[in-house]
Amino acid sequence: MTNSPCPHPDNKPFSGQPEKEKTWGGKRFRAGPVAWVIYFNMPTDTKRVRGPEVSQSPSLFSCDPAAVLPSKGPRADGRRRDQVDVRPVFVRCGLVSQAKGSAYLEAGNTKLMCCVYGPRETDRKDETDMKCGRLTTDMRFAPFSCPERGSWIQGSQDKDFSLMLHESLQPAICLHKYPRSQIEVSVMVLENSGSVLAHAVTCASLALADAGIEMYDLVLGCSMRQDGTSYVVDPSYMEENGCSSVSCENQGGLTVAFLPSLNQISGLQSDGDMTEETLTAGVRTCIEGCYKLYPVIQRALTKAVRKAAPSQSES
Amino acid sequence: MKLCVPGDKLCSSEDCIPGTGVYLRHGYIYSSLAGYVLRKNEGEELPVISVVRETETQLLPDVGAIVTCKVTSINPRFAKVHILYVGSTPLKDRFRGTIRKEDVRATEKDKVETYKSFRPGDIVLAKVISLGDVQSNYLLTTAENELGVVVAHSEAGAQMVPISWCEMQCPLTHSKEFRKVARVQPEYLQA
Amino acid sequence: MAADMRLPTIRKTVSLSASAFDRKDLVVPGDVITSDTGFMRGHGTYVDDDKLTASVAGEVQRVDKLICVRPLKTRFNGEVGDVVVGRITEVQQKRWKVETNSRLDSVLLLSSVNLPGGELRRRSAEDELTMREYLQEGDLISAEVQSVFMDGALSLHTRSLKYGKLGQGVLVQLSPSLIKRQKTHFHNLPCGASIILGNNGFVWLYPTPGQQEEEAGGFYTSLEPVSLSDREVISRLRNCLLALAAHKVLLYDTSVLYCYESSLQHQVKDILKPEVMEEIVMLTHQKLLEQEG
Amino acid sequence: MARVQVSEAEKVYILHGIRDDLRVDGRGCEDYRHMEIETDVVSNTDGSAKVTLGHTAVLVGVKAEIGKPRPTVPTEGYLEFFVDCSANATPEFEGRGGEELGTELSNTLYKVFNNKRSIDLKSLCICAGEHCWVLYVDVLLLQCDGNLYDAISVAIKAALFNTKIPKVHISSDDEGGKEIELSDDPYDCMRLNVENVPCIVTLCKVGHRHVVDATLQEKACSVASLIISVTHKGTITCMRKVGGGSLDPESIFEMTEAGKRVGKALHAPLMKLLEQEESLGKKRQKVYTCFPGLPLVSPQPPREESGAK
Amino acid sequence: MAGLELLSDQGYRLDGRKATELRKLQARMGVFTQADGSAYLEQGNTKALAVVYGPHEMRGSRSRTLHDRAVINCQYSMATFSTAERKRRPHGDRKSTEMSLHLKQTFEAAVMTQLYPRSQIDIYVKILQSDGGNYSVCVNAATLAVIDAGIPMRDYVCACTVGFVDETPLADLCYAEESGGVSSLALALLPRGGQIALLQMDARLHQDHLETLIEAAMTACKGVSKVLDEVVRQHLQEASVLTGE
Repeated sequence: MTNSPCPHPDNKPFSGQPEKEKTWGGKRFRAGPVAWVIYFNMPTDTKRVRGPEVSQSPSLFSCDPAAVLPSKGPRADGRRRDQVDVRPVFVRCGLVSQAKGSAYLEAGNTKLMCCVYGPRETDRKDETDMKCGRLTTDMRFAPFSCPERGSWIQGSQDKDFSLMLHESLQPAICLHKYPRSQIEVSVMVLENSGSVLAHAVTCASLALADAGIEMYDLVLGCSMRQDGTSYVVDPSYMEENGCSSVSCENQGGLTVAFLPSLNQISGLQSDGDMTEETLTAGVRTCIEGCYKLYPVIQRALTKAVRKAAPSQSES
Repeated sequence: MKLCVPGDKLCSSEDCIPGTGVYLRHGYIYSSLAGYVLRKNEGEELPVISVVRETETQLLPDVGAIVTCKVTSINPRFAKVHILYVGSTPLKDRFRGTIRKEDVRATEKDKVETYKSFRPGDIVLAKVISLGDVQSNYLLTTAENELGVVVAHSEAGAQMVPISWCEMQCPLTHSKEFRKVARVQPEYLQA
Repeated sequence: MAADMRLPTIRKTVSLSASAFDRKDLVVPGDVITSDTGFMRGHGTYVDDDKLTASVAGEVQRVDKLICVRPLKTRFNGEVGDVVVGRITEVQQKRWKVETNSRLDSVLLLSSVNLPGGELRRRSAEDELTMREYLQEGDLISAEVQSVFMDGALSLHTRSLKYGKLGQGVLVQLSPSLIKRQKTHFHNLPCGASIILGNNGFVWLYPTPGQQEEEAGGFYTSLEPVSLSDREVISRLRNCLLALAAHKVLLYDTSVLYCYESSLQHQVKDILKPEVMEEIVMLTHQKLLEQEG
Repeated sequence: MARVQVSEAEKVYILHGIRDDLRVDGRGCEDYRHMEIETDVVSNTDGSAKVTLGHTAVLVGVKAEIGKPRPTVPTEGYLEFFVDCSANATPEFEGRGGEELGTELSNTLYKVFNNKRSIDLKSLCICAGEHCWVLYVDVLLLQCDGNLYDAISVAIKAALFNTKIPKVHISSDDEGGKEIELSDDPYDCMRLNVENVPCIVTLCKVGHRHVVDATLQEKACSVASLIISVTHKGTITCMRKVGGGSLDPESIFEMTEAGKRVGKALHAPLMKLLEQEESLGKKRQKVYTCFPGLPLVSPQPPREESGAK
Repeated sequence: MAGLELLSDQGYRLDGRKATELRKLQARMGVFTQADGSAYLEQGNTKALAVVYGPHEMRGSRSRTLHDRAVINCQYSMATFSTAERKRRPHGDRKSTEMSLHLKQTFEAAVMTQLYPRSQIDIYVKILQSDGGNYSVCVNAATLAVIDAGIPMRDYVCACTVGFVDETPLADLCYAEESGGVSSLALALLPRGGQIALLQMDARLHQDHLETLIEAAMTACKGVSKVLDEVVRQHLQEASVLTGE
């Protein structure tokens, strides 16, 4: 056998090596401080104090894994199922004075903020485009944003979100008006309580408008989660990650980024396992959700404009 | 005044001429900015419609624009500058430009010496002639009477006074230095 | 919808005459070609201990006293007068950089093109700044090698009505050694399309222009839709070229035409299937032999 | 992605061709290029496959290793995806150049397999909460000529079909500790049920129509594409818009329908081919990773005792 | 591993080879169409793929341009599934960076770079399956790819690893032998002139044995060169059947 893993002969508990997948042993649960001991023997990264590589949130041990969510009746936060019932949204522009434009968005417990910098000269010569500006997006989760602590370093999940954000925003920006320059958008998720990507898109488009970047349209985001025959719009963290009680037929999540005035979809992502009909209906539901958001965003933006120039007189 | 956000349909293209901050799509004019809608009659048949913001929208140096810049380095072939203002609008971010030797003045181009035209630290009025290519920066020219050095300091550190189109004098030491001096137009004086 | 899935099978290139094997003129790097000092050293050879030695794998070619080794596949080694098809990669001051499959990017100087408004017009400073309006990144051109620089880079020119910016059509990139040198590399094929066989291995297929409407300088390209029948011919030619190249058949107007004729019994999209490719090339080769003999 | 430059006139030519349902290489809008599939090509892996689609070539290796199940799902194993965009495919990928595309591709693969039906993850469990099989699916790009997603998904399905996981035996000693023994017999192995593994269809919107299996040139003309992963039953496990443009909702619905139809039709010939190859067993002459179906040159006379095999 | 007998009393090795016997070597040139040159080579169970791009205009920073010759740029990488234990990264670790450098040095000695001033030649080698002698297999594969690209070379570069066990040099080590604690030596040779392009040894060996070992390595390399020669000639004949007029 090429890769026959064999029991390690001397399976000492703390042999100076972090436990790897291929070591074997009885069931153990290490408390934090004990595990720390190991790491003093290792060639350490002197730049930062590192916690143990394997630690888990106590919540995993306290409750049953994968709590089963009901698929009937009202949702945990009192919203209705099978309705385009989005959480009330609070938005405000111009939070960060250093940035060209910024926005803060709160939907239920999901809180995130976005800053826009530029247009400025591109950093890298080889990426300069003579005809078109460049958009860079960066989306990060604060380590405390999720129930489980995350890392400050951008993981592949964050990169995926950044990419989705990029693809959702790019069609809306008049990039041809900004040749040789780049526009930077960065989103920080402060608290993740579901539908983060959708709200990040909305928040970022607001920040771009606040920065005075020319856009064809605003971009609004909305998510939904299908669970068997019923669905929930703008799902919360529990609804997104929880396990369903019903069979796994027709289950999955969908996020849509939508340009309301131009009637164009600029971002679309789904996972799970759904039929074409469900998916099509889901896209329509999300579009409806975006329209519900539209007046709120418009109002916030006009408010910001008015605030910046309260009495614009005829010039 | 009416407020609008990006994507708002403002009017049909038959009613107005699109100005700034708007775009044309399928025969209608839409807003591309969040701001106030402004209709202006400029003697044309149709009014010009544009969307303006309180703060000047982000300007980028464009071909034909007059820019104010600061010289950062010089070599025999060109001078490198930082663009500080476009027109009278300050830029938030730094943009780099190049004034090639042949673009310093309009006549006797082959006799130009960059060292006798600019020095690092000079404030120069110039015009954008091209966005340049991938390797180079914005290309600028000073080949007009109104363009060239407006502020320069002598070796003694004093701000010099122009005495001809190609010379400036230090008020302290009375020594003369060569520059491509601009004949400053009153409208740019405040810049 | 059609998806053709299969297991890979072991296939040999088409070979007709077994005598072609055991050819003596094929050498590999390090082979001594001759120890006679009377010969001159050409491309693909070097002198080691007074012995003329091959540095590439290929066939030996002797022209009088000059010995060269021509490799089967290589980058384009341009010579003055070669016809090339190339793609603009960069617009610089006073010149365009052109990708021609050479070892260095080729150069097209602003002074080597015919600008609209007559041949003898002086190049002004404005022309320099508006170069991108004539040719921009990504544009295809046909040109001729004007000179070769010291370092081997090519300088091109388009100062003839037949050269210039290319319009609608299809580019096929092949190995330069498959292109046969001919008097002309521009052909209006009787099957209804035209072809430029660039010496650099870039082949341009385009609909035969209706009447000779020479626009000023050739910077104007028609964006009118090409008819479906022309399209089919071009696509068929494209696939034929790829089939011939896969079996290393020398490309010139006759071989392309014979291949086109041989392919007519198959649908255009089927030509690239390995077995069809083999069959077509075999037929082409037979036709070529008949014509020779 | 390996980029190609296309001039405006070429774009117009391609665009009109697609409008007329005749693409540059003679295909219709929903035709795939010729595809060649071969499994069991790398003996260091537990399952492998190589797929060529036009000039796009990918190699997938699956390695099964024993790991700890995720705390949230203690009774299931899991899959890990890694896409190596090697410099072999294009010099652009040299150094870290291919990383961005690699992450994008692997993230999409995670999404595609993020459901309970594609692979029976419960069968990968060895001992609930403690040990499970982790399947490392490593994708290696050998050559890029457009439509990476589709080629990769077919290769993954083929490689998973080919995967043989050794059977394990769990025994517990007196102190309650557990020992895991692996079967030595190479034929005593577990196979995966790949019936529900989806195939990805990438639909490229070019002009007003969409094409499947776009070449790099066609991709350069398109504003946006839709990636749809479809199971043999026609359910969709992942859908994603990629590219810089936006799409009309109606055209998304149209493309979903087309993607489902095309994707569904991919499975039957693929499974047939895989089973056919399997039935040939050792008789089949291996072409190995040797590319456009050409034989290896092995000039040596076979020695009596050569090779480590 | 200590108990493993690398050379039996009868003079056979772990995989049944004689001491000087090479592993079965098979190869194929021109496996890819998009690259300028490519080759696939199997030496026993070690399989490598080499791709050559160029010579072409310098990419990236132009400061590396050499005005009198071409720059050779090599990247060595291993497929993540190539080894028995899965690798986390295909390249970028110290070992592969070192290997890339060795390949570069080897080919700078053989390729006639002075013919291509200001250009760049990329040689990318990927190990698809690893069973010892990775360096030599890479060199052999890359040689074929360079020839396929039509880039002039003084001669083939052939490489082989040899080990020294029980006073006997073993040619072309496999993984089990390499990891079995043998002092091994890797040698890249231009066989016709007998010039050494690269010689590397990082194990302890008595000075008196060095010459024997190098001698054995050179013999092994010449053996490899014979096989490569046949591969190239056969490829030439196959491919030039129809181009010949």
